[in-house]
Amino acid sequence: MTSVPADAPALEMRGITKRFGATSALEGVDLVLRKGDVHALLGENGAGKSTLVKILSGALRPDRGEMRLAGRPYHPADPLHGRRSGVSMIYQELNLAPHLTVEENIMLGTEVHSGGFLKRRDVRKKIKDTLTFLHHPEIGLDVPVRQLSVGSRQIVEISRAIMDKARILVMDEPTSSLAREDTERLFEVIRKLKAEGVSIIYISHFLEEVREVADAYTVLRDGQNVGAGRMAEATLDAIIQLMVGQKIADLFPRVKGRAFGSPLIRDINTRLSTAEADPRGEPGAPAAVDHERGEVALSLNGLKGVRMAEAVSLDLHRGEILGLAGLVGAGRTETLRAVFGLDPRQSGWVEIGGVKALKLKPWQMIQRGFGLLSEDRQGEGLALARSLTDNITLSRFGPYRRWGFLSLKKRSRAALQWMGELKIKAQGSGQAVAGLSGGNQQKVALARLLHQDADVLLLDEPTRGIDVLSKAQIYDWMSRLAARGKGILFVSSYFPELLGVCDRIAVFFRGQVVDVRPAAGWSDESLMAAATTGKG
Amino acid sequence: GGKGSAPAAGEAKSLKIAVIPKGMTHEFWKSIHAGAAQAAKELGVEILWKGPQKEDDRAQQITVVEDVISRGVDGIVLAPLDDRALIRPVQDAVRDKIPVIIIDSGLQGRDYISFVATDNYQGGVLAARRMGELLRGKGPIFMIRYLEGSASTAERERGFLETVTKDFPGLRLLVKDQYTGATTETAYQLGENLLGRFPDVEGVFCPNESSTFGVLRALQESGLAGKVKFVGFDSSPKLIQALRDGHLHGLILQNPVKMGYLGVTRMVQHLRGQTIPDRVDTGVTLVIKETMDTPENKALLSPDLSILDR
Amino acid sequence: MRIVRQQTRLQTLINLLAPFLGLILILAIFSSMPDIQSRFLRLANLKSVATQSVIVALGALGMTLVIIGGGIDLSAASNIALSSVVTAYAINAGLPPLLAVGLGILTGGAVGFVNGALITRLRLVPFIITMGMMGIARGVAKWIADNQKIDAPLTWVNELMAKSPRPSWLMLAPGVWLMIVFAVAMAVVLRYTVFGRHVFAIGSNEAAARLCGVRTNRAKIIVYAIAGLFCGLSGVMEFSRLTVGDPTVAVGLELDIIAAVVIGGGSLSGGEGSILGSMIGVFIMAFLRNGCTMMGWPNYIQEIIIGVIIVAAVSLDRIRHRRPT
Amino acid sequence: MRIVRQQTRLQTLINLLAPFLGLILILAIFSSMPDIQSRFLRLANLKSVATQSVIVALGALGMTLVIIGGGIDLSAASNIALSSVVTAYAINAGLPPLLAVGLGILTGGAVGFVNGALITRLRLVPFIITMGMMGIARGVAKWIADNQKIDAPLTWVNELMAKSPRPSWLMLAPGVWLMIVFAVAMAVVLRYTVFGRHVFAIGSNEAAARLCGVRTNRAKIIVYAIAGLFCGLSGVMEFSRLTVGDPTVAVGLELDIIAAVVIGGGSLSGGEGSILGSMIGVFIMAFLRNGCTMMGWPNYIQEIIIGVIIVAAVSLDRIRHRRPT
Ligand SMILES: Nc1ncnc2c1ncn2[C@@H]1O[C@H](COP(=O)(O)OP(=O)(O)OP(=O)(O)O)[C@@H](O)[C@H]1O
Ligand SMILES: Nc1ncnc2c1ncn2[C@@H]1O[C@H](COP(=O)(O)OP(=O)(O)OP(=O)(O)O)[C@@H](O)[C@H]1O
Ligand SMILES: [Mg+2]
Ligand SMILES: [Mg+2]
Repeated sequence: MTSVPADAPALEMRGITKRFGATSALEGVDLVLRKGDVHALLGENGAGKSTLVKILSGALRPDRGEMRLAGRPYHPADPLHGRRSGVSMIYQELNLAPHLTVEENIMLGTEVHSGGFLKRRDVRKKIKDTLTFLHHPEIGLDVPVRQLSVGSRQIVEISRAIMDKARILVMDEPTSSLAREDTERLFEVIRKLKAEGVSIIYISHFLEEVREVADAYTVLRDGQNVGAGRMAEATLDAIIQLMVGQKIADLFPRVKGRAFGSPLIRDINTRLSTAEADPRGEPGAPAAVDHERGEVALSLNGLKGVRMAEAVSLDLHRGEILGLAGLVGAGRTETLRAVFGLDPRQSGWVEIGGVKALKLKPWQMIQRGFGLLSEDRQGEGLALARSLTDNITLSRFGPYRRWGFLSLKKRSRAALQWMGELKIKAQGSGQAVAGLSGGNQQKVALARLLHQDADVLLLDEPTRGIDVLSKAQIYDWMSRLAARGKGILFVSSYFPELLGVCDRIAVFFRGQVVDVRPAAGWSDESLMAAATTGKG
Repeated sequence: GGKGSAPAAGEAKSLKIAVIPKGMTHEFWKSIHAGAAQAAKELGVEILWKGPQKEDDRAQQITVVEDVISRGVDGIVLAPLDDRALIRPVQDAVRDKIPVIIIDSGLQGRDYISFVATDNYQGGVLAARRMGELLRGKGPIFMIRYLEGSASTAERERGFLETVTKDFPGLRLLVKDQYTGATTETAYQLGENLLGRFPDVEGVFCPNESSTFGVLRALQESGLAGKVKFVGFDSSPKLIQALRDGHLHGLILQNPVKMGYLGVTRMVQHLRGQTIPDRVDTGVTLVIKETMDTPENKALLSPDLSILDR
Repeated sequence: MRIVRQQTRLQTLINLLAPFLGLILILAIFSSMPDIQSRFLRLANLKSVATQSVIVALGALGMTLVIIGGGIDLSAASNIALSSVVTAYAINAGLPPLLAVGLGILTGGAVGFVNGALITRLRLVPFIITMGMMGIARGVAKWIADNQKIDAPLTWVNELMAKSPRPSWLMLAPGVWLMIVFAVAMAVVLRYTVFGRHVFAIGSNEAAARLCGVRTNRAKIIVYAIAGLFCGLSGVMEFSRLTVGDPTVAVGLELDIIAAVVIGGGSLSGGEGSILGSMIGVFIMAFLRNGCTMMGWPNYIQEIIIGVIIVAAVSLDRIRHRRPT
Repeated sequence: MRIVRQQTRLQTLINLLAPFLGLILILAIFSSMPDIQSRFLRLANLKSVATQSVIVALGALGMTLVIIGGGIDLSAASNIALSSVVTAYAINAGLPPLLAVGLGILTGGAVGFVNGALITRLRLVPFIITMGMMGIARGVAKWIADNQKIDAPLTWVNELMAKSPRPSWLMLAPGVWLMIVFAVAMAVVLRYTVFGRHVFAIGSNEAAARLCGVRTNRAKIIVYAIAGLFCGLSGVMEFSRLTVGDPTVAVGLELDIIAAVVIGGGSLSGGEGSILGSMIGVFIMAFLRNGCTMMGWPNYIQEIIIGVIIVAAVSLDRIRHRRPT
């Protein structure tokens, strides 16, 4: 046995290479994680971050490369091996068994037992403590996970990971569905674990979060290392440049007659922006647009769907982006679903262009020019086994149909166009969506909605898992659509983006709209206050 | 209802007799049903006609016997799917004082009071003789089998095979181990595939109605009907037509109506305290084109089932 | 909140009773038929239905496990036939009955193990593997039996399914007792052991289970092997009942077994199901058949009724589980 | 992320040929057997295999659609039997043959429609509904036929499946031509129509399809109705072939049909499958049966071989599709 140096890093990955068929996801990637560090793993969508950490956890096997845990060679055969070696992971795609309860999911794979028989009593108390610690005591231990919202599920995953007593904890976009408050709770946990000597790999597209919590970083681009270092010595600006290979102008679109909402946003934007913003050329720096508020496109009148806690009234105008802010479980998703006819309505009604619309099904809503982007892209956003073309064109076939038959060529050409537009990384328009990275899948879902060319867009966390540059681009798209007179309902748990792109913002608290104001009337702090206390 | 489990009960109330066939969807069982119904009508008793839910399933037939015992009847007339498997349910019946008469196929042991059946082996012998006569004792032939584990057809097959090897060594058996399976369609396919391989076959024997009919269709379709000497078993309108057309050169017929009739009659006689013979042979008959229009054979070929319509 | 609580309690009560609803309904219907009234619920009839159910029930115990784990086993019925033939063959060959029984059960287990191994190694859907195995096992059974049934001498094995068991204090056939014991054992395994929970997790989301460190492949192989062992035992019972080894027995029985599990609340997409439910499913089907036969209804009526009942029972279960609309 | 173009091209070639691989293999094996060499690939034998395949093939056309849409239809075989009985009954009752054929096909369609309606209305898994319907349709067929074969007078309907068709320039039985025409039509529907794309989407992720404006319920009802119509047509062909309406025909055939679709690359979890593949699957099974019979191998060997082939064919397909890990 070789002697292990005492100061060996917690984890060393060297020359990791991984191919998926014709796609080369990782090409000789290195990563060194010091003991007790929070190490940020950064990169664009499809850069290979998830693939790298899946190799670390044992979910995937590398084609080539070396790994050492605390100086000892480490070649996990399967996730169980990884977990036993002290590597615990929160996967990007939610990783829960829907029929099992919260308790069963949290203990899955690490059940306490004697002679194969379960011992549950002590465990339940610990889980309850953890959930309380994360400020989510309302999540019941005996509720089947399929009854939880996406946000709550993420909390369950986090609980599972932190109860694992791992030496290395990997978090692949743990906060993509969380609101600010929950994120902060998570950071508290991270700091505590760090103090206990746990090393953490943290993947996120929220760069200011990363700055706040990380000690070191590694940046990947196209499956290769492009930079690494200590966070304290780096600027966000430089990191972004490493990630995307170019500079970024404005994160948020410029709308005429509107100053950026809050000091925080202004701060981020100035930090993100470079001195010389080219007004054209670069995708991040479009010309300023003008949002002209038109007549009411959609109005909810005491609408209450079966899953909603309270009735909701709201108006959305043409040419505006109306943000819906709130905490996890505030009821925004349910509101969108009820509007779109995915959930049956219990009371109240919806007016579309001033006309009362009762009991509309999703296909009828689409006929009336509505489109919905689901927060649950794998569950109901995408047909994962089908090609990009199929997914992108699924809600509008009109242009490719003649005498009842489709022109496959035209259709895939349109898909390719959208792939270019949103910079979707894929082998081609015929590739199955399942093989794309998380962020690229989200972009496909978005491309589907944009291709549909709806008049009223209902967007539920549209930028979930999308990298900084693409986010800027998506904000820009939204802004331009609004400028063309479309109405957009924009649900997000990430307040800066609400403040950055919305014309008005409504705050949800326990299923109710507590306040609606123009974006300029809100600040990060006041949004948070309204969302957590229900008082505007 | 359900009071009459005592045997040899008085004449006052109507007797209830269960008749349990092997299956319910062949013409053959229909004829047995008709015979049983005829006897029931004449003797003023009631019959309960019930076969296994899946055709030819031993386990299911045991279940039916047990259920009928539970229900309570005065006697059971049973065509056992297996000479061993049905012993115990029959014993159960006897223990419950329900007498049993066996029809169609044999049962080991002596728990039943009488056995009313065709001599299946003899049927195979008749078929082999007819084949030998038709081909003048030499030529390539098929012996097609019906279903794995079906005892009565296996007897016929054995009778045929043994007679051929003993009396007609000139008949060359090209095929003797192929089973048609339970349905006409599978028999049809088997026939086609065999004829594809051995188009110069001169004689074919099939041991029951569904196999005869399936293979007949295959012969007709490949234009060999009439040229190939074909001996089958049992009757149905299409087979009668084929006999008339010269596509079939002999049918071995049993007398299912008689079997059903005698089964019920003997049971009633037993219940009424008469002694009955313990073996009744209902006979097998070879019918050929020339003899098919005699009244007796006509009755065998197309039994009168009209009693079932009422 | 208070209303919610009450609703939940009512729901709990309904949920507790509902599985039995279908069974109770069927018992009620038949025992009110004037023709068979007095005999339907008699001890003798109940005993005979219990004995008749053993074979399907044992198969259903394994199938419940398989279905909860997100799989399906179409080879169950063929496996039963094969095991019964092997048992008969072994007894016929002069092996001590106990050894023959063991051999029969192990044959079933081996078939199940091969199913599991192929499913996990080749990563194929269980439907296909077990459909292939269905043909293979049936073919092998016919081969061993040389296309005939095997007549084996009577031994104590044939007493296992005797409606009137030898030591009369047993009351029920030993096979029925075995069924009860194994049903309880399996219910305990599913509810109180790590393995049981893993089976639920695999059926609910196999990828998640794997990523959480569940040895999914091992668990699945065990699941199919256990199912196979139950088929083996069921085959022994079939032999005991028939007193012969019949390679053509139980054709299509896999659908009865699956139906029982599904009527009992098992979900073919995995993650749901219970032993109690499956047993109720078995008895619903058994009493239906029994009642129809006692009534002397034609088989086609029986076929239609059973078809309707399958649909109805599952719809009922569905409505019961649906969230209030 | 870099893409290696050449590999993709090779992959394409393999993908193009691979579906035929199994079929070619089987043809090669049997035509190299000295015993039947000279006869196996003869036109007469090919014609008879083609005719034998029609019934399964028509069923498989509908089943492909159902399976791509994420469903399954266990009632297919019973439906075929029912339709053939109805056709025979109608002809016997003196209806003009064309009307009788129409009635037969519509019966099949009606059964399919009911399947679809129940599946969408009751929101039950197709496995259960169609399993229930399997019993119901079979029972009704036996009822109509009064447990017997229905003898119908010979008409032109019986020419549909004649191996040597009347106008001899037809070469193949009209039924074979129908099969070819419908196969092409269904392939076009699946690939070039909105409906076809919707079916793929529903099979892949029903929730996503619904959200994208696909009228999933309507599409599913249509899918099952079409599958039913194909079963109806298949039933007419069965009647044409047998010249009688036999309610016990085609028992268990649904598994053959499903096997053909799956051998041809259909995925039981939905979203995958092709008409070409399913047709190849049908012919693989038909040539296997044909070859085994011609070789004179015992049936149990045939059963075992077919079981093995099902597993092997699907494994092959699986390996072909597997991304290297
Ligand atoms: N399928 C479901 N069944 C039962 N309850 C649900 C279901 N989905 C969500 N809920 C509950 O409904 C409430 C509202 O959840 P919703 O998803 O609308 O919140 P949200 O504001 O969109 O927040 P987020 O999506 O960030 O969690 C939550 O308390 C959640 O637990
Ligand atoms: N199962 C798979 N099959 C084929 N290709 C895959 C598969 N998983 C990942 N890839 C490819 O590997 C590359 C890296 O993907 P990965 O998921 O690691 O990206 P990522 O950095 O996590 O991106 P994101 O920020 O969008 O989550 C992508 O190009 C993706 O298409
Ligand atoms: Mg990722
Ligand atoms: Mg939400």
